[in-house]
Amino acid sequence: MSAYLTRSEMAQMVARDIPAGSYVNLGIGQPTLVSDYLTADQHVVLHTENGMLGMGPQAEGDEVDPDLVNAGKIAVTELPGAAYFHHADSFAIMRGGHLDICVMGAFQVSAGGDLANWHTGEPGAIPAVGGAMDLAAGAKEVFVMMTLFTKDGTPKLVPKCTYPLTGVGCVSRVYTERAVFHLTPDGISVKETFGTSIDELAESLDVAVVA
Amino acid sequence: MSAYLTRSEMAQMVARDIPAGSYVNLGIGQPTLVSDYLTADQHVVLHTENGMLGMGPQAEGDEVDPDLVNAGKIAVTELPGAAYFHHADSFAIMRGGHLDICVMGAFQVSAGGDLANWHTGEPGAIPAVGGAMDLAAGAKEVFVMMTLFTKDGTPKLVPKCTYPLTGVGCVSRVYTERAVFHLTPDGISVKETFGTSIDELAESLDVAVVA
Amino acid sequence: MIELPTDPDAAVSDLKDGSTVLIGGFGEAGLPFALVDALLRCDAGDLTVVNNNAGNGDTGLAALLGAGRVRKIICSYPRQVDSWIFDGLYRSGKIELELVPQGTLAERIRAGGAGIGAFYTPTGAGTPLAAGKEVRTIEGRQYVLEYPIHGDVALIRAHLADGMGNLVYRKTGRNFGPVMATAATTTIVEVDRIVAIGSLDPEIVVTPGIFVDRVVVAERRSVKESLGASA
Amino acid sequence: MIELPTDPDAAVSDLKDGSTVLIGGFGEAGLPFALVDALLRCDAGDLTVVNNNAGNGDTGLAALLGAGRVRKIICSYPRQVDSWIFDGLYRSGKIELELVPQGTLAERIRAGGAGIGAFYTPTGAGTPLAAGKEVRTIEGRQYVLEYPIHGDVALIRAHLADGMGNLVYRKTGRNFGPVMATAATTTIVEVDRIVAIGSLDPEIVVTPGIFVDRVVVAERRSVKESLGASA
Repeated sequence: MSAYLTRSEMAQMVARDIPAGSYVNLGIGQPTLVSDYLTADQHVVLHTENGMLGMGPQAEGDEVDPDLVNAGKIAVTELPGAAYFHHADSFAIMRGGHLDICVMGAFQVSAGGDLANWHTGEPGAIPAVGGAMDLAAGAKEVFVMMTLFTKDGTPKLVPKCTYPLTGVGCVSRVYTERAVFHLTPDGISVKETFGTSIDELAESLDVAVVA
Repeated sequence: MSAYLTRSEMAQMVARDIPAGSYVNLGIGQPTLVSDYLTADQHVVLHTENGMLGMGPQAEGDEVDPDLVNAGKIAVTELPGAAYFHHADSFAIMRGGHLDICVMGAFQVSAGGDLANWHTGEPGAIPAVGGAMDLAAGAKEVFVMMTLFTKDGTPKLVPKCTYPLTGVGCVSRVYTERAVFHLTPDGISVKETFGTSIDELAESLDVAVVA
Repeated sequence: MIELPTDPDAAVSDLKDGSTVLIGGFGEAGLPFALVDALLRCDAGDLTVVNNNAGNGDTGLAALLGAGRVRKIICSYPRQVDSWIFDGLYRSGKIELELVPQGTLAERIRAGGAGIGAFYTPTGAGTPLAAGKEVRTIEGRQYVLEYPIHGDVALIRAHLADGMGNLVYRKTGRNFGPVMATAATTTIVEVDRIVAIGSLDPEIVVTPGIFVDRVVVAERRSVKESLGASA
Repeated sequence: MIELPTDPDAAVSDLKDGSTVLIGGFGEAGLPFALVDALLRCDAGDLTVVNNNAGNGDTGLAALLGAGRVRKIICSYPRQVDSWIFDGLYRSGKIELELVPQGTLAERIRAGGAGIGAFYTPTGAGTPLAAGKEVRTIEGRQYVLEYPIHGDVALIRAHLADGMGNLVYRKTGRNFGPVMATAATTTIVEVDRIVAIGSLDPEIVVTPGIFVDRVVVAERRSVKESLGASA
């Protein structure tokens, strides 16, 4: 491809890579877009941390019910075959390793799969963690969607996270606008590039990447 | 009274002493008899360890449903306002201190309220504990119903249990055919006697008792 | 046996200074609006509040914080677009924050209700939220030791209650309600409606009445209406 | 997505020697008769079985023990009037018994499903069942450290399943089913009936389909019929 991916295209890539029949949790913000690209054939069941499996699309008009929201507190709908449960049961699903995949944003991901996405660590910043650490610790696979660089050009795929960690060694894939990275015990493998090359990536990152 | 209590009369005493509105678990065997003497005015709600509050009387004839049994695996009925739940939730009710009273049988009770009722400790005996230790650890009050002496005349209310313990310092009252004992930090107090006297009791037991 | 106070104010009238108050809800869903408003009108202070968030806008929990009635908040996600009251108090050191991963928060409350003395969770291991906590390696994985949360009072919202206090909830309004109900000395519930004993199928009861002490009927209100009414 | 094997034998056909098998039921209520009978017909041995009891009479779980297929049983109450097969094996040292208080058994299975590494329970503290276990005093009370139980397979019985694997149970037949479903690599469920997706109210689902791998329909049988059929 000749251009970097848009956010929607990144979401599309993630959606494409989710195996049929998976149980998936989409983090708040950008990962929510992934649901727009899941097909009916995929039979993906969405989990929301606030107590539901079988979450449907965002609610419109009369569908809006203040008792039916997602983790971002946005009104959503329920699909046939949904189930509600309380918070301890919902996080037992997460912590117990029952979700196949979760998709989250990140400030930084390390070569070893460490995730930093809850706190900038800046003085005066108000910390808030929500369910991020539970997802990091619990999902079978953690996919990250993020831009590869900060606005000032600093890489976010790093040898070691400098931001406070969310989870240790938990990330298996990183979807960015320029490439999809698989994090393996043998190193970081670049699966696809968009508007760039592996050589360019290797040069701009402080971590080793291979094809 | 002029005679020792029968089992039914003991059950009647226990039933009489359960405060109105209590949530109660009746152990298998003799304690089950207590339910026959609870009055509608008492509004006592019975818990059964295998996942129910609002248990009704034993099922008769067509009422028998193999999916509706008590802890002794005897077919029972459900009362209006009942609720079913799974085993972990049922024992959370017990362990979490939500039951006001449980009533159990015993091999021995010590002056300090230790309970021994699950294992004779004899070689070759097959140990089985069920929910007894959970009740002992969890109920706000543990009432014991037992004969005061073994068949060979050995006291069962003892300075220290010689049988393996079920729980430590958990028993608050002991209902026997000859007397009702309250176990307090200040010692054992005899509340009522049946066909005997406090002096006779004091003489036949190895623990100090007061009026 | 449950009590049926005449209104939310009567339901919370005996709340004491220094109490720990568990408040249900995830954002607006399951939030016991009427009970939180009544809490604001009673005079108990020096409270520790347990809720997933730290208040929104200027009403409800946020107003309680703003009135200086809360010494400490235990929550997973205080920072929101409209959490300006908490933000100000936190930045000026006027409120203590115990930040807990959301699943650990739910599990600590469950442990409080279930008589569990402490538990090891993998959540947060290797992160700053495990700082100062006991860590143990079990089967090759790191776990953090966490302790139960008990409330003096739980304030929750359910959909229906029967006369025994059995509760059912509505959709994701269920969230923290069922675990909070188990973990407080006194559990106070606001519901859409109270129904007759025997009219809830025993198979579908989510919170058995044993966990419930008081039930009041309070009409559902949206956050917007709440804002309007208080403005 | 769930599998719908044609019969109980197909459902358990890939069970391996040395597996840990969680079997639901409290006595007859909630016992997955058909799956246990199928287990008896398959040839996996050296099993560890987790069930509240240790078999009754000469059929089902008792027959499995009698066939020498079970190395170890983890249960709370093996001794019953008709548990002669277990009794004989135990007395002759041919089966290992791990006796666990019933609530600790349920909680260890829940911990297995919920990703809890270990927990402290007051149950059993100061008794022989705490022997050799780590004990800790928390807030002045003694607690015993207990570890989770995981199954390779769970065999449970529910009332209805929908096409997503969502389950509802019947009365006290619910018992260990919901926690066992969460704690096994493969959860196999026998039900009275499979219903269409969308026909179970999402509010009343007890076990969400995420925990369920295979569902087979098996008619309810009473223990007496079971005895008759096998005699």
